[in-house]
Amino acid sequence: MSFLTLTSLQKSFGPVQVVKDFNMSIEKGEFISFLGPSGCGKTTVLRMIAGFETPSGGTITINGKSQANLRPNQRNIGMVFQAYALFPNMNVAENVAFGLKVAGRPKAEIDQRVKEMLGLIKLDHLADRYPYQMSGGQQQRVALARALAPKPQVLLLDEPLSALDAKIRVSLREEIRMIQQQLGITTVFVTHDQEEALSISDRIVVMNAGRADQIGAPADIYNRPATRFVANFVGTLNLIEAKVVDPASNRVSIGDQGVTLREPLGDVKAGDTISLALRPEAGSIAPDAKGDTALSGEVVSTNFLGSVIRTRMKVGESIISFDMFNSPGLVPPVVGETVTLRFVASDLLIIRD
Amino acid sequence: MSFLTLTSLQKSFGPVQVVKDFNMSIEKGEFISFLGPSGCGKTTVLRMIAGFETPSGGTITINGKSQANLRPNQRNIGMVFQAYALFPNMNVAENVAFGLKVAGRPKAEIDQRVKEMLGLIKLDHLADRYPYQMSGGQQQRVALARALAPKPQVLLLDEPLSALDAKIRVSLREEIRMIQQQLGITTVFVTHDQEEALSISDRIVVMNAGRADQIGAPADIYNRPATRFVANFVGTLNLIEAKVVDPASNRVSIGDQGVTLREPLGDVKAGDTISLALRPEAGSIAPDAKGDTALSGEVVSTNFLGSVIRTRMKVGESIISFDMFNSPGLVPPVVGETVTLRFVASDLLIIRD
Amino acid sequence: MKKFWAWGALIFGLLYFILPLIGMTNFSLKMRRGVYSLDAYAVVLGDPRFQETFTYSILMALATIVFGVVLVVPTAYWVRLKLPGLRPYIEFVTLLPLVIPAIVIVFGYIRLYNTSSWLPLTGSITGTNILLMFGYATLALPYMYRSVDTGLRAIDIATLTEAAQSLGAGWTTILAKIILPNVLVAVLSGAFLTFAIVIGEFTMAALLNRPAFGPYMQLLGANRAYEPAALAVMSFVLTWGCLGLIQLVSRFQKGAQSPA
Amino acid sequence: MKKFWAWGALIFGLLYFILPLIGMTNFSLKMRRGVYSLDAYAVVLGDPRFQETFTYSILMALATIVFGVVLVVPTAYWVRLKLPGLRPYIEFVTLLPLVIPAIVIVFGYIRLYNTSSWLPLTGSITGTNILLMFGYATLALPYMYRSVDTGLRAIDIATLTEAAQSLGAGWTTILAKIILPNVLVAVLSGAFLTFAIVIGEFTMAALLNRPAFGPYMQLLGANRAYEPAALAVMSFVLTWGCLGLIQLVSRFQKGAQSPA
Repeated sequence: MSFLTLTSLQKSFGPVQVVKDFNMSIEKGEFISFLGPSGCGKTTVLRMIAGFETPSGGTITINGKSQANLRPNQRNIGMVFQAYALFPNMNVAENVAFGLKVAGRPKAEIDQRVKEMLGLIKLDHLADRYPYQMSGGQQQRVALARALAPKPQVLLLDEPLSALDAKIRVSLREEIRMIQQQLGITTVFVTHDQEEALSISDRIVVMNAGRADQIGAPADIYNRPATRFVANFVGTLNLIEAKVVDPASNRVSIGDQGVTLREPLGDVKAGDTISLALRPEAGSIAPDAKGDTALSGEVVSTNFLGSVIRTRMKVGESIISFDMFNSPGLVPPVVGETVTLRFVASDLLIIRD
Repeated sequence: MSFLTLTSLQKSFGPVQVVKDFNMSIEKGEFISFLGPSGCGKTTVLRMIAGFETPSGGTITINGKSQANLRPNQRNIGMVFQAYALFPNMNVAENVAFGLKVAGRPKAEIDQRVKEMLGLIKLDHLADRYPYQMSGGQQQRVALARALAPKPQVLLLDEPLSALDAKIRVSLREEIRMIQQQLGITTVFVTHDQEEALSISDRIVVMNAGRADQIGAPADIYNRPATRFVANFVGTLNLIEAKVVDPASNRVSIGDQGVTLREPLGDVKAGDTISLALRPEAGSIAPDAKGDTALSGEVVSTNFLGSVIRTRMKVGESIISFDMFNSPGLVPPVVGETVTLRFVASDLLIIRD
Repeated sequence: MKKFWAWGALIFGLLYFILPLIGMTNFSLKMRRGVYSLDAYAVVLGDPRFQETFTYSILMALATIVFGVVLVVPTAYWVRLKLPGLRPYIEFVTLLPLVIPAIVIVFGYIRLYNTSSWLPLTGSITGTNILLMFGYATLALPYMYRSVDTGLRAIDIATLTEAAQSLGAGWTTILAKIILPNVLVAVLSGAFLTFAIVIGEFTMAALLNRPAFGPYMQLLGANRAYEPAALAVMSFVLTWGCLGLIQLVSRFQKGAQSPA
Repeated sequence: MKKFWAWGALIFGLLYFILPLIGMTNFSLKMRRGVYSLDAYAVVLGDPRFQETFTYSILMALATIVFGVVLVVPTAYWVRLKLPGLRPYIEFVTLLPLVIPAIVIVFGYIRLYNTSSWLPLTGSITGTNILLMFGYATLALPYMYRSVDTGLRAIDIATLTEAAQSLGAGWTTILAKIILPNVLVAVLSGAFLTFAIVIGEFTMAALLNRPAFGPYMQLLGANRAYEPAALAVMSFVLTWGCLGLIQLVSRFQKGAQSPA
């Protein structure tokens, strides 16, 4: 049986149903991310696990025990907030000790545990600092230590990195992942940043309008999006309109160029229009590029983005973007030039919904 | 002679010198970005051009005319702010008309110009809306129209996209660039986002601690950073420690692997340590990868970031990251495996300072 | 926990506001023995001294409001924009009238502006009126200033000012077209509080011997039984009505201007 | 423009505060004919009725402050946390005492709690004192509430509360360990304003016939010349000293806690 189980979870605020029939089983020690745009209900699910919101329906079970009648301070759950939420009137050590003091642990044990926690986040030397004397990244590490100090059953992270600078965001997410693996603590991480979710998680739940659109490992989510929403939200994507030529042989045409798909087309007939998806990094215009499929088109723009150069070309009615890694010797295609993009037919996904 | 000239510009706030001897010549119709971290002085330079700050030293000349004794409302400069700064008590049309009304233009001309401007930003249909009824992206487009309506000599953009969502940020920056090219207006754009600066500018000024570290076209800045700061700030970068083996033949060793550089090593002797820089996208571990140089190392981590997979390998004392485009068939290297990264020797930059 | 607070709030409200009000209203209607009547109200409204003092106080209140707005709006704007370091001191100064008894202020004024001083304001009726208005403005300053200052905080005046400047506007245009329209609700609410304060003020008017409403109320309170209760109920209804109006205006304004 | 404002502020400050103060101080030192002396101060301080009323008012002020803090801090916290929709109404209620003349409140209280009512507070001295304290608390409510509410706004009480809850803390712990320490300066400044108001209040104490400092000051003002000036100067110095203290505490606190 799973460690943390959410069954038919629902939540309405007045007439607005924010979470609709949410189901999820999380194993002990798993790192799960809830990924979705703002308003998709991901934070509400987290807050129901923490006990800050009461579900309108459904059950939450942790380690076999229903949480329905437990108040937030009875659940033994660690929580880290976007706004750090360190107690401004306490220094670092007092913040970390707070949960243990409330639990009435003996002083020696508290001191020992605080020391251990500060070692874990590598801030031993700042034990006497007050929150306002520290950077955002340091504050968030203290918040993590504070949440972990009372040995919670589950760790909940509510967009803990959103308020930080880009470089600190990357290093802190790696630190969080490391600590989580070291302690083996079951963790739920809420974010709207797909790179964050992809790089840190065992599994990702992509949420859309109060439901889980897809649950899976990062590579699954990215490479085999289940819905148009997932395909669009996770990564950049070209949506290409294609006309069915021959359903039996999976033949379609994009503009006036024929392409044979790998996936069966399903229940369509010749002349129907279908949507295909292609990631900008899936193809290449290099003369020696591999791939069993090619599309030619006129370049409408090229954009230098730093590590990649993004080029847009027009094929039929669709604009297709593709990326090349920048290198000093590379001459990007010129607007108006006709280029041929080669890729593997299986990279063309059929978007159904 | 240049259209907008900044000569030995300086600015101190109390004892803190925020801008130190800043020089720059901007041609008519150019799109210039000031790129740098917060506190580097980029916004202060912009505000001195606008007249909101008085330089502690140096001169600002626009179209041959010194701006020293002109107040902000006498300079005929259009400005767009990060916070949109639309007048909340006026609707869209009144906001756009404000500058023209202040200038005392006849009503017919104002109406005509407002219509033209709303057409330019494609918001004709929202002329009667109030700012609070619009999204951030729409508000910022109105702010742009308002700034452009009185036909300013120079357009100043102060992080206009920072408050917006990622997707709107990309589309609005393309729109800004398009409008700027259409009107041919001299534009200075302040940002801390390197991708933004790289994708939109004719030239970029990378600022560091009140000075211009490098001025150049986007590809120049990215591919040939002049200082360690620029190399670090623009794009992700591996810094690799290398030992000089033979200065005459540009031979160095990284760990125990020899590499021959293209650039002359300059004034060093055998046994010296130098810093080399390599972009994560410069190399490839594919068996058929091209490149005259190779480095082998043990994989210490792989990270799935969505469109790219970032792998870190250990070569001598240095950790080198490299990126591969994700594709569903790709099997990323396993931690502990030894891989060989191939790249062109000229991609290895020598960082001097 | 929730129930405890709900009950606490209810009991508190009852003991503090509602029961005294009901008791007083009830009493004010009892002038005619044995039946409820509006006699007390009729007596008050019919008293020529009521009409005289009320009119005087209303005119003084309006003068004080105009003076206060002209003084406070540009000052609060300028302090926020250019002298943010001065804000604690200005706040401190605007708090002074709250904690210095009115008697001190008036006493100082009388000493300073008496008929033998270099500015003999107390020598003429107009002069005394002006002095009284100054006193009222001092009393009302904390409310007016805080109200306007809070209103200014709600808008980003620094950026709006710069935006207007870059579009060619001067200070007068900025104040009249950008700042004032955006703090109108705050100004109104400050004006209303000023009004209420001036109408009820006793000490200054009495010491300067002007025919204001406050002293009249005090006089009535000392010598009559039912009339002061009627007066109190009337002033409560007036107050309540005005506050309701403010709420209405500010809600309307919010609907029209708040950032979604 | 800057010069204009600087001059305006100077003239305003002179006319309003500084000149009257100087005039009054000067006058208070002139009790002994022809020379400056502290006679007036000696007379005031030596008066047993001064000592009696001042002590009474200080005790009443302290009682009012304790009552106010216990009432306001949890209420303001709870309203911000759980009933943000109620905030406009609560603000409205706390504004009422500003605009309802004190006479109305007292009159209502007397009618309601007189010897023949169901809660005959005015029947005993203790009862009357309690009633007076309620009245004072009502007067001080706006300042105390706004001060605490502003203090609460400066910290993110919702998230801090949830953080404390997730660490196992109950309501008492949260209020005592997290909320109160973080609004201490606000509470102090509210307490000081309460103190100043209670010390200076006249109407309620007079109507309830309690030996408070306000009526004593009024009495002195009506019958003597130099002593009230001395009293006014003293109360001004006291006020100024307390305000200075508050500023000091709040600056110290800021240094220790503000988010850099």
